[in-house]
Amino acid sequence: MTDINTKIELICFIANLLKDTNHVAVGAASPIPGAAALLAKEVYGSPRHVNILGSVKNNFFTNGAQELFDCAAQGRIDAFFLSGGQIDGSANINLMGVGDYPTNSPRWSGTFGSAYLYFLIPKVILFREEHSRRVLVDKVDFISAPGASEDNIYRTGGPYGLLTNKAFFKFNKQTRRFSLQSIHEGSSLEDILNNTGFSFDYQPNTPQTVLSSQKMRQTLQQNTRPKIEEVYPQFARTLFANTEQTS
Amino acid sequence: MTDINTKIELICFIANLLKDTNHVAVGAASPIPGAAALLAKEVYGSPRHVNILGSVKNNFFTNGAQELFDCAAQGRIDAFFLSGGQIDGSANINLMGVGDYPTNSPRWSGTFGSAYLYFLIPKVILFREEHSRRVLVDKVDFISAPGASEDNIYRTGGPYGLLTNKAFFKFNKQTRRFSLQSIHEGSSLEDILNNTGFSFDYQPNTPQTVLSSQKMRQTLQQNTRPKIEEVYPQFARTLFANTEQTS
Amino acid sequence: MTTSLRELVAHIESGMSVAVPTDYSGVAMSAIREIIRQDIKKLHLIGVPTCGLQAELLIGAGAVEVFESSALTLGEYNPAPCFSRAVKNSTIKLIDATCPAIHAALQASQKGIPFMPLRGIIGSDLLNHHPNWKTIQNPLAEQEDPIVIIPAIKPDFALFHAPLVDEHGNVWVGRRKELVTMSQASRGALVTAEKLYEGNLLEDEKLAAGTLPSLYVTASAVTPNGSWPLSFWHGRDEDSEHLKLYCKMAKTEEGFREYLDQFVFQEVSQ
Amino acid sequence: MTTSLRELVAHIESGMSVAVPTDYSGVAMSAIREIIRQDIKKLHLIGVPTCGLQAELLIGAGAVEVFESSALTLGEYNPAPCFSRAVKNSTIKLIDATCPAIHAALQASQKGIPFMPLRGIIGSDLLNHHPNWKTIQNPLAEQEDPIVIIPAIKPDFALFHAPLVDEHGNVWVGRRKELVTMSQASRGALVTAEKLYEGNLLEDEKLAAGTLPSLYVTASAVTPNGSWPLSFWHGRDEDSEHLKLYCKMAKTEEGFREYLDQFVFQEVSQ
Repeated sequence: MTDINTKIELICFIANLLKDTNHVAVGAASPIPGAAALLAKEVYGSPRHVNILGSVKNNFFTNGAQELFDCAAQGRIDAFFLSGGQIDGSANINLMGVGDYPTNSPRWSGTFGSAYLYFLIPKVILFREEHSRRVLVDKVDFISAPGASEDNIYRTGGPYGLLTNKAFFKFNKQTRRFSLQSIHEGSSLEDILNNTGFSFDYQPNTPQTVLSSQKMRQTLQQNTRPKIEEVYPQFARTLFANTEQTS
Repeated sequence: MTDINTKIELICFIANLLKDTNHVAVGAASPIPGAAALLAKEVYGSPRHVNILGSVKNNFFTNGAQELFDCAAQGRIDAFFLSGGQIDGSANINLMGVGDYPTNSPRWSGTFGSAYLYFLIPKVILFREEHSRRVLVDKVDFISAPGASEDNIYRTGGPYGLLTNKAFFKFNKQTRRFSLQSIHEGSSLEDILNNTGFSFDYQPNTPQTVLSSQKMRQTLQQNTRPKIEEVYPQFARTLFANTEQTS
Repeated sequence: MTTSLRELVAHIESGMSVAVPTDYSGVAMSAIREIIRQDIKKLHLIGVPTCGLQAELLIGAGAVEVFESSALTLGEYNPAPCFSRAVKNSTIKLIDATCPAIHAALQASQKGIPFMPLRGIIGSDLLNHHPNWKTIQNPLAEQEDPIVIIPAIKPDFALFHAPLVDEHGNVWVGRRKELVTMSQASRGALVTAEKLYEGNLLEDEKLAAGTLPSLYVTASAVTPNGSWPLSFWHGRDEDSEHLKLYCKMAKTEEGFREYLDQFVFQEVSQ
Repeated sequence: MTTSLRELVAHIESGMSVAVPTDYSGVAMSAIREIIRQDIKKLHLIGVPTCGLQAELLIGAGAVEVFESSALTLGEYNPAPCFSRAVKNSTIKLIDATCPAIHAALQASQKGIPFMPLRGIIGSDLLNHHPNWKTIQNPLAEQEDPIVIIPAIKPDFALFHAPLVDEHGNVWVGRRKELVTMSQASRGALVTAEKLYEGNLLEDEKLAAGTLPSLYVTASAVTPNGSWPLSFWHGRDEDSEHLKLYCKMAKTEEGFREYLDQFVFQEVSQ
């Protein structure tokens, strides 16, 4: 699969994860999740509300930067996306850096809102294209936000699953482990096992990820495209560079 | 003195109390303090900021009804006015009603913001025109807001003094008592003692309240009048009904 | 997307808690009368931070079980006759607060936190009677430093009158940010609006700065003159003659019944 | 009432704490370069809730003693070279937070309360390293319910770039309410603005809804293109070529010095 086709498949896959939501918020530099939310709205009519943070036009918050966090705490955001420089098998994420805090090297940007939103948004989808032992580690060097919490901790949200360019895992809150759901075209169970630094549950006969329908790709091309172009002009240019290839 | 002249003297008197302030906030139904704040701004250039609550035009708050309270807590309001259905000798005020709570009869409106603002605004001027044993009581039936607090209580504000249509008292934080400062024209020490339900400190030779200067009354008539008319049209009509009388 | 006043009010069920703003913020008086016509009862009414004629009418009509606010005032038309009777006869439960505590309780709900600390209050008799407030030691202070904590209030609905609503359900509230707080603190907002705005309020950055997004709005109805007989900050003056008439009629229980007949029950539901 | 950029920045003294907004809110880059020219040092810089090039430049110039924020990101131009060096060599003190905690700390200051409770955070390693946060038992809960309390942050100044200022010192910030929070939480606000608004921003109710009143504004300077080379939400796009150049030059300490010489010290103070 071409890189572009992989991105289109990821967009369609995520869109299908969002069809039971009312309000999806998307971080500023997240074109694939953003495109997916816009596509789901187009195809399913839900989410009804898509909020692209950092954007002026596609962000309906009016109460300042704090509104995202208030809104999440009110239970009014159903899905969100987080990533990590490191993600471990307990769904802990590390956005801080490698090595011992505070002298990490490399030091990444920092924790952003993850230490809060991960607790309060019901369907947090961990999304990281790179699927390697460098990223998917046994234990993160710094827990920016924990994947699970003790029963006495107020927590209404958490990880739903982990999507990479090789596979999709669901997270099991009880066992606190990922379980492999499907393997994308071009990868294999062996490839996944070789490139994942944490242990996870899987069936030997894990199915291949179902490819997107032609109808969905068409909708993306024809209906969602202008909206994506509005929010992510550069990304749209790459994505729709060769429209023949994708339909 | 006519009723109108008394009101004008009260306005000028209060204006003189405000000349060391930067920001004066005034409650909605308080035409005399409001006029005084506008006059002080006119005559002394301070307060620089006058905020008439409940007004659209003369209220510069833009962050909703909560901004008054935030602003007070930030230490950005220097003077405010409170009143009371009952006020006692310890400067406790009662805005709740007569008799035992909750079945007061009469029941007054309620405590409003007094239980908070009284603690946080440095110069709170108690203002009540009626000077009688009905209002100025030995002990209020309900403490809406206390006049003084123990040392371990966070308190950056409190009562500065009490102004009625008979006299002006200052409040002494140490002794927690009022002391009579001056007696308005038309009243006397005997009259004050007869009509005050709480005990207070006084000198046998308490001076008469100094009448306003003609210059101040002129400024009120000529410069402040249009601003007062804007905020308190009905009050202005009464106050400036017979302009000859007042100058 | 906008609905009728009747359908708007039908979202409110007996026993619910409803937050309403003070007179200068925009009071949905038409909706208040519709509540009485729909015979909705046992309301927990929260006046943010104080309340006026709307509480007086609802209390008089027997629709209020709990009244939580910092004051009930008719301004220059005080005292409020039905409120006075209800207090004297203990026919409503009172939760008396102070303005910033009402705001703090709603802001706590808006932020999804269990409580908000607040200065002041200590030494006020309010603290002895309030069922929910609690004094704690400031956990950050080394010296003794008592502070009151105000538990969150999460109303079922916020109900108010605004200048503009658009067909997407966005509502322009301008500087009246307490309406945003009330709405975000509640499960949803019910809004009557003076006018329908053609277009999308969020697409004009000037208007967007004073707009409550539709995400928080359960229903809205275009209701011109919806604050009558009260004034509206973005338009009309109060109907002083009517307010005087009200005070006269409501002096007695019978007179108040007559007022309801004439001005509430005979009004046609929209 | 407006002043020069030079005088505006002169309010800031070495050792002060300064709150600055994140890139999409309006960053006063001109003022940041002026801070470097005025050789102001030992700043406690608070990124609300995250920070970008402005922190990177100040850190590189050695102006920052403490950096308190939830992230330092140059977006697609990451990693930030000076920040990376400073972290590796421990030449700045870090107070790493999470976005809503920065907001909560400022809102606590805005409300004059010692702290604000906040959900989440427990189990994050942030909590083990933050010097001020504290976990307490929720005083209202009967069961075990730990909650983090965030102490107020009261900066000396808030510093940002806004679309409009008027001659009275009122500033239009539109939907960017975090700028209002930052300003009210601080001792005062220092504001550069794209344009002077003729008239009074508070006299137009539409504009008033997005206006920070002059009461909170210590000084303001009209500084067109004041966010350069960053984009500005109410106007310009970023100067991508310049940002690429920055990243290239700042890769080495020497290159960064050259960048400062060329683009900061040779710029004429207004």
